[in-house]
Amino acid sequence: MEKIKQFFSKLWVSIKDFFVNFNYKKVLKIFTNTKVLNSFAAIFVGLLIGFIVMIFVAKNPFTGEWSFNTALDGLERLFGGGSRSLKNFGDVLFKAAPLILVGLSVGFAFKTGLFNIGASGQFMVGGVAALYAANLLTLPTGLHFVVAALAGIAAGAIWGFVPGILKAIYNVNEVITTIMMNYIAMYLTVMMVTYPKVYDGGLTAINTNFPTAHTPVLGLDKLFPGSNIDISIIIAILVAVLIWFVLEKTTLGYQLKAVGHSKDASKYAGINYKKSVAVSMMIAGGLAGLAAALYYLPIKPAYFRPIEVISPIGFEGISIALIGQSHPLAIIFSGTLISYIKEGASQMQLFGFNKEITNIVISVIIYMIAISSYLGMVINKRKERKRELAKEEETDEENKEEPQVKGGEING
Amino acid sequence: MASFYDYFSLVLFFAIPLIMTALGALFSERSGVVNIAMEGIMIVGAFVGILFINGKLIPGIDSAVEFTEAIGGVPVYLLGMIIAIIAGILVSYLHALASIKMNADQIISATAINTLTPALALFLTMSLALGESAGTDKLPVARSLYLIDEVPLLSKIPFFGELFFQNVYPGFYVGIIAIILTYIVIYKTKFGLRLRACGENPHAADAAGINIYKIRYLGVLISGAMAGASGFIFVIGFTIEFNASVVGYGFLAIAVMIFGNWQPLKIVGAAFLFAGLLTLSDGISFFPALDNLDIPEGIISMLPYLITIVVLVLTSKNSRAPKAAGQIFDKGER
Amino acid sequence: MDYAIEMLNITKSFGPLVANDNIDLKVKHGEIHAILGENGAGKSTLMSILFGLYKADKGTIKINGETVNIDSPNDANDLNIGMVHQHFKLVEVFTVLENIVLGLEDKKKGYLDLETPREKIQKLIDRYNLKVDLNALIKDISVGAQQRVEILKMLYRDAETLIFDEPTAVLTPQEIDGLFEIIREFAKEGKSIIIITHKLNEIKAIADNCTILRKGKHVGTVDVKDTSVNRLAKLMVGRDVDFSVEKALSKPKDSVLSVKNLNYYNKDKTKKLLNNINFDVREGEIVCIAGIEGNGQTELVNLITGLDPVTEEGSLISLNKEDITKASIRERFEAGMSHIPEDRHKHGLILDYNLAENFISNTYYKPKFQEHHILNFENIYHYAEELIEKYDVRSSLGSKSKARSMSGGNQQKAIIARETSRKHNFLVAAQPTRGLDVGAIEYVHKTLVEERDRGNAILVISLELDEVMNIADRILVIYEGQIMAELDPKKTNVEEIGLYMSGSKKQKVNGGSKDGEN
Amino acid sequence: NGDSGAEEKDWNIVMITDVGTITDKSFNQGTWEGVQQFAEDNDIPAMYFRPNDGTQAEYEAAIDLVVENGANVVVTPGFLFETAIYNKQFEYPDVRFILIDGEPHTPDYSTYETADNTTNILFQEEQAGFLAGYAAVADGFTKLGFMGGMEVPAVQRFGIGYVAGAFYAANELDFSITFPANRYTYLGDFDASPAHITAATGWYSSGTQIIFAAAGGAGQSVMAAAEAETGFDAKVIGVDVDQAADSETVISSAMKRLAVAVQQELTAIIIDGEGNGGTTLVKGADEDAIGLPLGDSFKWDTFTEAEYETVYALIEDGSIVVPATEDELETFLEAHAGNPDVADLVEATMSEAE
Ligand SMILES: Nc1ncnc2c1ncn2[C@@H]1O[C@H](COP(=O)(O)OP(=O)(O)OP(=O)(O)O)[C@@H](O)[C@H]1O
Ligand SMILES: Nc1ncnc2c1ncn2[C@@H]1O[C@H](COP(=O)(O)OP(=O)(O)OP(=O)(O)O)[C@@H](O)[C@H]1O
Ligand SMILES: [Mg+2]
Ligand SMILES: [Mg+2]
Repeated sequence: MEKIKQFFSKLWVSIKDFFVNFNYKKVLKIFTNTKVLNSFAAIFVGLLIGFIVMIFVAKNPFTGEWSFNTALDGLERLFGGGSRSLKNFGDVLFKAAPLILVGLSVGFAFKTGLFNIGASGQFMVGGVAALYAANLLTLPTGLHFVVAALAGIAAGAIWGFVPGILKAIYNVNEVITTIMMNYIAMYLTVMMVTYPKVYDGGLTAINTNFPTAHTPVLGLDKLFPGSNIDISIIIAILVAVLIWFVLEKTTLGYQLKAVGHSKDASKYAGINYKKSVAVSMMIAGGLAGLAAALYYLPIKPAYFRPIEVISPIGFEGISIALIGQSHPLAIIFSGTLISYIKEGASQMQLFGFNKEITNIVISVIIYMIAISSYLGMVINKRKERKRELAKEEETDEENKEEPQVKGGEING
Repeated sequence: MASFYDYFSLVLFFAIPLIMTALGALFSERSGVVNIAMEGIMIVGAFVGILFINGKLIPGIDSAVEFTEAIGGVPVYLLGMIIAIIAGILVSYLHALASIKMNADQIISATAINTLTPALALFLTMSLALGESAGTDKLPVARSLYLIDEVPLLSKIPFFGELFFQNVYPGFYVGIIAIILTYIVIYKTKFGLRLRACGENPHAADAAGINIYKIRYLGVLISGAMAGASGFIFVIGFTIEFNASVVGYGFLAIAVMIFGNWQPLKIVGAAFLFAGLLTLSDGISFFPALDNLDIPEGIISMLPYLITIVVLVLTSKNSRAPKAAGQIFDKGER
Repeated sequence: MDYAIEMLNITKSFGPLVANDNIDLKVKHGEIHAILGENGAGKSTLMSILFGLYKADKGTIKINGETVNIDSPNDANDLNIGMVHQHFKLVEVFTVLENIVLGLEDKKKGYLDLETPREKIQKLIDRYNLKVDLNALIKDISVGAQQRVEILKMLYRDAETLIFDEPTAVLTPQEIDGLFEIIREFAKEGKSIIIITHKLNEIKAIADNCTILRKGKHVGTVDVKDTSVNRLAKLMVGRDVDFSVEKALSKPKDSVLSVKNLNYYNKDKTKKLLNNINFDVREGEIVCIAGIEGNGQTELVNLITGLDPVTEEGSLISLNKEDITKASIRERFEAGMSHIPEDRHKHGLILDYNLAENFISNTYYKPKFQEHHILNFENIYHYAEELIEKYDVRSSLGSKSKARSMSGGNQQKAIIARETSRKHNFLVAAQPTRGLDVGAIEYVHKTLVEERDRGNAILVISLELDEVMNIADRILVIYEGQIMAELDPKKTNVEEIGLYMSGSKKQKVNGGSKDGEN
Repeated sequence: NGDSGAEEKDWNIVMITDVGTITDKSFNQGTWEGVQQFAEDNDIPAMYFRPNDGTQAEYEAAIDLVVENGANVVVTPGFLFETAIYNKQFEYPDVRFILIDGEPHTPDYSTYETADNTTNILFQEEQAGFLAGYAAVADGFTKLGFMGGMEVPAVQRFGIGYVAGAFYAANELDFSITFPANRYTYLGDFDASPAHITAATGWYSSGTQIIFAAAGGAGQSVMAAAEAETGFDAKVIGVDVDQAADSETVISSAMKRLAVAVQQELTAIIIDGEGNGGTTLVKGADEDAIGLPLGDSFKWDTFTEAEYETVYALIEDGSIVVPATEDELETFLEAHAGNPDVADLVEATMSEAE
């Protein structure tokens, strides 16, 4: 207990001085970091290509003939749709929270050398667990939410733990187990939806009427009037910081990353490989579970229905993690970015565009990020070439001055 | 008996696309490039192939029926598959370019493809009104046009005749051929030897004067070709309306490839086991004895996946991926 | 006069670093030409250029007087240039045959044809008696055999110029003699041989001429027969080197590590890899285990250090009187063990962690480096600077440079720094000088002796007999998992050890041969 | 400004889709066809809007967005909109809402209220299902099956009616039929998939002769299975619209004239300037809003249009009150179907909350 308090006091301190000696130079430094620059370039290209696609299909929704203005209207929404009003932006943040957490789930696994395609499954079981806790327990407001969220985390963690332990002990490839676990989660949750004690026949979904367990708003709606925002976004950000802290500053993070880098070397160093893998997957799963809790517990609920489809959110999580290059703090932004683009693209429908443009833009961004370092390298090479050429001329002259530089003697 | 036969033909029916895709992925991974873009590539293959057989890509022809009346069902189908293969190759080239030439993380570019293709397919279908009526997001598939009701003579063979040579799609035979070819290419040809070398130890291959990049490009493009074809075969097999989805078969196929421990024959076995289990649980009614136990559907549906995991636990101890799979090849590295 | 090979004004740099700076190399037909240089001097790079793996930034290459252009190993093959690489380039899961034909395959009716080559290769095997089983998988054969495969690869391609990069680092005296026989044979046939080695006596033994590189520069080319070993060393390092490690007589005290009845089988229990091993290592002595690669040394180390679990009943390993047979790796470290691993890339370092992070890889959990599970980076980097200073570990970015980017020599120094600065009284050093140059070797030996004089117990596994003779206080010779002999370096010689190593002689002292067969 | 006659107001219709695509062969598609038809006939601008997600928050955001963008008639198919409409109908009193298959209420069901600017449209799918079941049995099919899409109220009503109709006919004509509980299922989605083909094939090859597929797109998989069945000629009953064109195997379809109903209400609101705001329209046989297709699509073998008309009349004049819930079904079977012992079949029709 004492230990935990100590841990968090430390955590708090380092977070504090993260913000206290947070001077603009630091920020500038971050923004001049090539990785970050690459990402921004990629995002720009993505939106640009999105716009080009739009120009081709731009039709006046009513007259039906091609019109460049429509393309511009669409673009205006794609760029600005998410921030047209405080309400809009509040909603963007609201919807970003689960995305950020799923992104963290995948990104964290990446950082520790694991590929978690199972975030979807972890999300589904997490969601049902949270909703069960919300429906079946009677607790005071606030506490009830916390418990429900913890239930989500626990369920997700279990769902992540299974592939983890199977990889650790039986060397079962986590990619395939997590895929299988997604399907199992799907069927399991569908069964659990119709359990009479939680089922709402009118909705044909898990009952959404649990006043005490909803995500608290804490007056954030005053900041973003009319939006659905609640503390979920704050939770997501805090968790991201916590994950960053664990990875970069703690012995646990040191272990997990070491195992991720080299199974053998970490084994040699006496690090417990099996435990590390299981723990990583558990944490990853827990994050996805928390995402689900925040997705299903808000006052205006999402409906958990007996639908036999694997939640696509896990795959969004992969995109988000990759755009954030698996850096927990960057994932806060990539998650928000995705939410923002989705909002904008959704609004573009008003001008007759299909919101599938979202994923076109996102995929271009991802692809650009994939190749950005190469492109960067090519550009640098160009510069170097020039310098080289300059140098060579000099050196050639040197050679002329003293031909046949040789130490030692040559035998005939 | 009838039901037993039906069961088998379904297993075959679903195993073939799984196998083709898994073997495709095999080519890529054996060359050293992880390719989880199979789902996305299958979708492209299906999308473009179906556009073609619906006559959307050929001026003058504007319906599947017209097209088949012109040159016959099977030829159309095969042409469509060739188009699908070309499309698959083009998309997989994106992956090859990024992960081989540009040293990109292979997961990332594959994810980009998986994100892009379904969206693009839907987007084009709706924006360019490629479906039956404007605004719809589905392409019609006149599957019955391409069915071979029976192969002369062969169809007379008892049981097997019925199983293999009556109402089958041409794709079935393509699949069988693909299996045989894959095995031969991987194990019995110069290219196969070099392919495996690149996936195991590219530096050795490099020192032996092999062009790693070329081999890996080929590996990835072949995987694209096979995914494209199997996407086409699969979709025409199971629906009369294509909505830019192959219901996760691309990922299942990768699972099957790992399950089959990156070896062609084991993959075929794994695919049949998995397809067999899936068909059994979806079609529990094929086996009245089980059916009448009235086990909750959910449980039955889970079983194939649970069993697969169990089998993996029993078999994975010495499963090993190609050593260099997923690693960027850099001459300098040592 | 006509040279087979002429490399003129070769320059090659990797980013800022100039690996080869305007280097000349000339080799005649039938000549055996050695290249000598410290770690990172540029030897492998120069040869990689000749073999087409790297492209020189400047300079020309002539073969038999004609200027040629070597852009890839293919071109090298076409010019009949072959190379045995320092780190072998073989596909582990392929058969010997497949590895040899890879890249130069025959076809029959479009299919891969392995039979025609098989005959050709068998002829080569007989002719030069390069014994190796063509159907065996590479991962199942000894390093020596793997090297023979590399040689066969060259011969199969009818190489006229043969390059050997540190070929003897992994061989036994007998194998080395064998290799030199073959090399002389090649020379007689008029082939030109280029051989890289750090071992001066080998150069004396086999080379006609020797080109010396230092820090990427061409120091000189000398005629070997009238150049002394010490002169060679001086040319290479730029200062005098003394080879004999002078060390006081050891006065061992009580036993620190004791191994009793250690038996071990391979996975499927078909082969006995360790056969009833018994020995002790005492405070203040260096015990060397001499033997040919693949006779159980690796297994022995893995069992002692806990990388592999002890499986057989009755086997006992104890450290400082406490039984560690079943202890975890960390428990063994805690009990006072340090370990310089055989494979510095696989085990020794986390290549993507930086130097500082690597220095704490097995102590990060100590109060010094963490508090409430939170790492104390001030201490960590301060500690790193200390070690870098003390052990003179060189790298581009100091404590912040990634281990991957460091030279093997410096990687090794880093590991030694970590393992000897940790609290311990027992040190296992597996082939601590493999692939290092004489300067580095001198340094490592000095450190080991200091360790000993500090009263620590030290167990060294080495394939290098000179090394064994130099630093050991006691020698145990291992052959097929059995201790064949316990020898006193002052009362024995390389030849005798060689006989024990090859199993042709066996001592009737301890080493448990009595109840060996069970 | 509005009061000077509806015609002068320039109308703008937006449909917001339920989860599932616009071509779900179900709510979305039917509704949109109605809206589209009306829009063309009277050239009034109309579009549909797909929310990103099936949550109340998202639905409300979508309504805000389209209204802000000038929509003044908002059509929402599916009961999931009930809570969203409940809030928004008060927030936008000058916007007309048409809610299909639901009635506005608070999340806790404590208050139901339909404002004057909201029209609810419910269908008596059970009646269509009943006719289908009756026809199948009367036509001599003895082994029946039902595959619903997701278990949503409308689909439940189709299924319950189907069961009622089948046993009603069996009792009246005194045929013996088998309809075991494991031949009544909800597939869990509305999309075609291999799994559904397999399931249907399994049923057919184990003897089921006819399957009522109230499953939107998933029905395509059932038809695929029926087409592939070589042993006998397996039949499918389609849903919502006349699906005869989709496959030879479709012998009939349990239709509900969703498009028509939507058009009627739009006309009422926009052309007549009135509409049935504040009320819930229950569309059934009496308004000819449900039924089986006649003419070419009436492919029954022995069952005749005349017989069909008589049963239809009985439902229309209320002498047959078709059950719409599990409990009603139970009592109905006791009272009008000779009380067959199919307890677990009845059980299977509806998962219920406590
Ligand atoms: N792939 C590479 N990338 C970057 N630098 C390199 C690379 N290869 C060689 N170098 C640089 O060139 C120098 C010479 O390397 P090289 O391997 O030729 O040394 P060497 O003489 O072979 O050493 P050793 O005796 O240990 O084999 C190295 O010190 C290193 O700094
Ligand atoms: N991926 C790399 N990036 C940068 N430099 C490298 C890389 N790989 C090797 N080098 C450089 O190549 C040089 C030689 O590498 P190598 O591993 O051969 O070291 P070494 O001194 O030859 O020791 P040994 O060969 O015995 O391991 C090192 O100095 C190292 O700096
Ligand atoms: Mg070297
Ligand atoms: Mg080297």
